[in-house]
Amino acid sequence: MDGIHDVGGKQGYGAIDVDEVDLYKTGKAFHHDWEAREWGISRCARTPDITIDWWRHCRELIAPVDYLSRPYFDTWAQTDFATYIDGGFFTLDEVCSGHSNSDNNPFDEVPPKPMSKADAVIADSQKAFRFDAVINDQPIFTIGDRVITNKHGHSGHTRLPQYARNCIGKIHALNGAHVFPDLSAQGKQTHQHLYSVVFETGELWPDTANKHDKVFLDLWESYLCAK
Amino acid sequence: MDGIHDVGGKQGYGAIDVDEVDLYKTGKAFHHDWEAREWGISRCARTPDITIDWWRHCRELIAPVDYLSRPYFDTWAQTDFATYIDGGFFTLDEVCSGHSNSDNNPFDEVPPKPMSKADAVIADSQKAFRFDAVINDQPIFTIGDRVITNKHGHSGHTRLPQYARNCIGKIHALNGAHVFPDLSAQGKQTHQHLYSVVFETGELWPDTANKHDKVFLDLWESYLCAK
Amino acid sequence: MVEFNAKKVAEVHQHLHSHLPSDSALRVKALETLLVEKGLINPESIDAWIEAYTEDIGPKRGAHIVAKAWCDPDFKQRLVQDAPSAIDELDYLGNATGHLKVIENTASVHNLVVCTLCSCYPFSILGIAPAWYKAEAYRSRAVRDPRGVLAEFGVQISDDIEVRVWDSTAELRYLVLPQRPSDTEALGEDELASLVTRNSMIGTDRELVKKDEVKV
Amino acid sequence: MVEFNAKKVAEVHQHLHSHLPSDSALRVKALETLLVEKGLINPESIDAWIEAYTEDIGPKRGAHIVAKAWCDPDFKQRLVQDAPSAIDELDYLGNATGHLKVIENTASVHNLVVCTLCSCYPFSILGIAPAWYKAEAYRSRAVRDPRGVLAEFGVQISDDIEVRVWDSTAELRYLVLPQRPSDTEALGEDELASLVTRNSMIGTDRELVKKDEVKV
Repeated sequence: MDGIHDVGGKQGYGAIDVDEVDLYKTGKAFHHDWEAREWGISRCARTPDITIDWWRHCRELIAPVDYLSRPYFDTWAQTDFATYIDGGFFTLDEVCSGHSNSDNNPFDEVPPKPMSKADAVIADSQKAFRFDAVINDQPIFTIGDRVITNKHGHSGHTRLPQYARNCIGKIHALNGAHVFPDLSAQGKQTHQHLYSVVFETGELWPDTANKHDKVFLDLWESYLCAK
Repeated sequence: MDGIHDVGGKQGYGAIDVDEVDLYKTGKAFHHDWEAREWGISRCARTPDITIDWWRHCRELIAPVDYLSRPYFDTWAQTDFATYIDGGFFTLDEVCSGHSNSDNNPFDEVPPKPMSKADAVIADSQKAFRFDAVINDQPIFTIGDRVITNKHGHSGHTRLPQYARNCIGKIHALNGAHVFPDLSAQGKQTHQHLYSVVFETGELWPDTANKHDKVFLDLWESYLCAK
Repeated sequence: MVEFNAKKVAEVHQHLHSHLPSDSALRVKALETLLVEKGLINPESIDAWIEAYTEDIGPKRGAHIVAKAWCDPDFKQRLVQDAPSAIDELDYLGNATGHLKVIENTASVHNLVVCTLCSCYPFSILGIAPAWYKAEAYRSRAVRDPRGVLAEFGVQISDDIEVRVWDSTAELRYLVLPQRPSDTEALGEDELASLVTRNSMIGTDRELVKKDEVKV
Repeated sequence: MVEFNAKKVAEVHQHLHSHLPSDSALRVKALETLLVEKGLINPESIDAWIEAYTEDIGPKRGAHIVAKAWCDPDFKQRLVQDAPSAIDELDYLGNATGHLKVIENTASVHNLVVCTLCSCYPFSILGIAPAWYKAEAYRSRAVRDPRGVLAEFGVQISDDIEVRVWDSTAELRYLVLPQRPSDTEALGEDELASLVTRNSMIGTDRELVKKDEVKV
C-alpha cells in the first residue's frame, strides 16, 4: 500500500526532537499514563488469529491526518479497536457507547487471572517469537549477488518501502525463510527466503552528500530479481 | 521535493465528497467569506519577483499535517505569509502582532487605487499569462517517440510526480518551450521544450483493472530520456 | 527582494503554525490587515475580485464555450486547434487559460482532468474549483483508479470506452468538451449551455441530459 | 473470526475518527473498559506489564549486554554471531528480539537503526522507544540524510567513516554495539554499563565518555 506510513526519504517532516528526555534515566518509561495503559493492553490482550502483519496493515489504514497528528500509542489504541471490530470481538456500537452490549464472552474460559510483574517479565521472555521456518526451496541468491528490487508495490500490506523500489543492491546476508508479510496480512502463512540487502546511498538518492554510505533493508525473495 | 503534496497514486485518502453542492448553481462561488477574501487578496496583491513556481514550492513546504488538515484557501493564506516574509515585505514579528511596525511602504508609489468589478474582469483577461518562448534548441523528441522518465527527483520544486518516475511513455504532443519550473522556483528563468507524454495505466500501476487506459502528463525535456 | 530560500520558508511555516490564529477566517483577516497597512492592497479591490468571480467569471463561461462548439463546427475546430484564441473571441481568455487545451469526449473516449501536485484549474472559464477537486482523495485516486472515481460520481464507464486522465503538471490547462446530449437539435446555444454541468467539463460527469429528462 | 478485510477496516477507521473521544487518555480508557467487560483482559495484568517495562525491562539491559561484550571477548563473539542465544544467557531474550542482530561500530564504521515503515524496536532489551524514534521526522530522514540526522543529535561523523543505516523492514531487530570509551580499562561491567546511552545503542550517539569527563 502506497500509504502515509511509508515515510522513508519523504521530505518536509522538519526537525527531530533531539532534546527529548531519556525517560528511563528518570525511572519512568512513559510520558503519559494512558501510553502505559495502552502498552499494557497490547501486551496482555488475547487476540487469537491476528497476525502482526494484519495489525500493522490496520495501522497503515488509519486516515493520513490521524496517522500523522495523533500520538503514537493513540494510533495503537485505534488499531486495536479496528482489529477487534474486524475480528468480531467488538461491534462499532459497543465502541461508540463505550460498553459491552452482551454477556457473550467470545472465549469459553473464565476471564484471565491477574499477572504479577514477575509473571509479566517471564511472559515477555516467552514472546521471543520466531518467524523463520525450514522450507524446501533453496535460496535463489547468495551473498554478493547483485539484485534489483521490484518497481511496484501493491494495494495491500508490503514491506518493500517506496524509496527502495527499482533499486540495485547487493545481497549482504541470508536470514533463512521468514513468514511473508504480504500474505500474512491476509491471514495466509507462507515462508520465503529473507535477505539483508545493501544499497549505496548514491543509488537511492543521487543528490546525497556521501554516495558510498550504505542503507540495509531486510527483503523477501519475491521483492528481488537478479541484476 | 518528495513532499506531502505529491499525492498522485497515494492510497488511504478515502472517499471523495461527491455530494458537494455546485455553488455556482446557487449564485455563489465560495463556501465561506474568508475563502472569498483570500481569493481576492491573491488576485490583486502586488508581489514583484515572485514566480508561480516559487509560490507553489512555498505551499509544498507547509508541514504535512497542516497541508492535509487545513482548508485549501487557508494554505494559500499561509503560503502568502511565507512568501511575503521571504520577500522582505513582512517581518515575522509583524505577522505575529497582526500589524505593520513601520510606515515603510516597500513601493515608492501611493497605495493602489480601488478597482471596480468591471476593472477586475478586465484585469483577469490580462492575466492570461504565457509561459512559452522561442528558443534556439530544437526539440529532442517528436510525436510517437518512446521515452522514459527520470528515476529520481530532487530536494527542490519539480513537476515530475513520484508516480510517473522511471516509467515508459510516448510523446503525445509538443507544446513549444516553457519556463522550467525547477529553476523558476529558484528565481532563474530558463525555457525547455515541454511535451505531453502519454502512459498506459498498466505501466504506472500493474495491478490496475484497465491496463490500456491512459494518463497524460506535461513534462519538460530534462525529465525525459529516449527509450 | 525575494530570497527563494526554501530552508528559511520551511522554518517560517513552523513559526506560522505556532503563532497564527488557528481559525482560518482570522488568519485571512490578519493577512488582509497587514497588506492594507503596508499599502500593498486596496480592500475595495478584493471586493471587486470576489464579485467578478461570483457573478461574471465561472463555469457558465465554460458551458457557453461547450454549447457554442456543439452549434458551430468552425468554432469547434478553432477551439480544439488553438483554444486560447478561440475563447478570446468570447472575451473569456484570462487567468490560467493562456495555454488552454480542449479535449473532446467521444463515444469511445472519456477524459478526466486532475492536478496531482497542487490544484491547477482553468480559472477564467470555470471559476473557483470545487473543494473535492482540491482534496487529496480526488487528486490521489484520479490517476490510479479513474474508473473507481467515476463510479463514485455515479458515472459508469463500459470497458470498451478508453479513459484518458490529464494530470495538469505544467501551465497547460484542460477543458473537457462533453458529448452533446441526444435529441437537442432544436435547442439554441443558451438552452444547450444550461445543460452543461461543471463536472462534465472536468470529466467527473459524462452523459448530459435534456432538462425535461430525469437522470437515472 | 478475523476477516482480514482492509476495505472494511478503512471504513471502521473513519467511524472511529468520528465517534471516539478526541482525547487519547479517554480513547485508551474506552478500550480498556470494553476489554475488561468482555473478559478479554485483566486490569491488574496491565499494571504488571507497565511495572515490568518500567522497572525490569529497558535500556539498562541493552547497556549490560554492551558492557559485557566489551569485557568478555567470547561473549562478544557469540553476540555478533547469534545474538538471540547470547542475550538468552542473560535472560534478556523476549519481545521482538527473537531475530536480533548486533551491529558493531568501529573506528571506520558507524551504524544507525530506523524503521521507516512503522517503528520496530528491540523491546526486550531497550524497553519503550523514545518518541523521536517513532516520529516521521526521524523515520523519513534517517535513510536519506543520516549524517544530517546525526549532526542534529550533536554527532559529527568525518567523511572517512562509513555510515550504515539499518531499516528494520522485517522481523530482524538491530542493536548497535558502540565502541568502548577510551581510558576505561580499570572499570568493571556495571560501571561500563552506566556509560552506555540508549541513543548509542540506536546509533544516534557515538562517542561514549567516562562519567568524570565532560562531553564537549
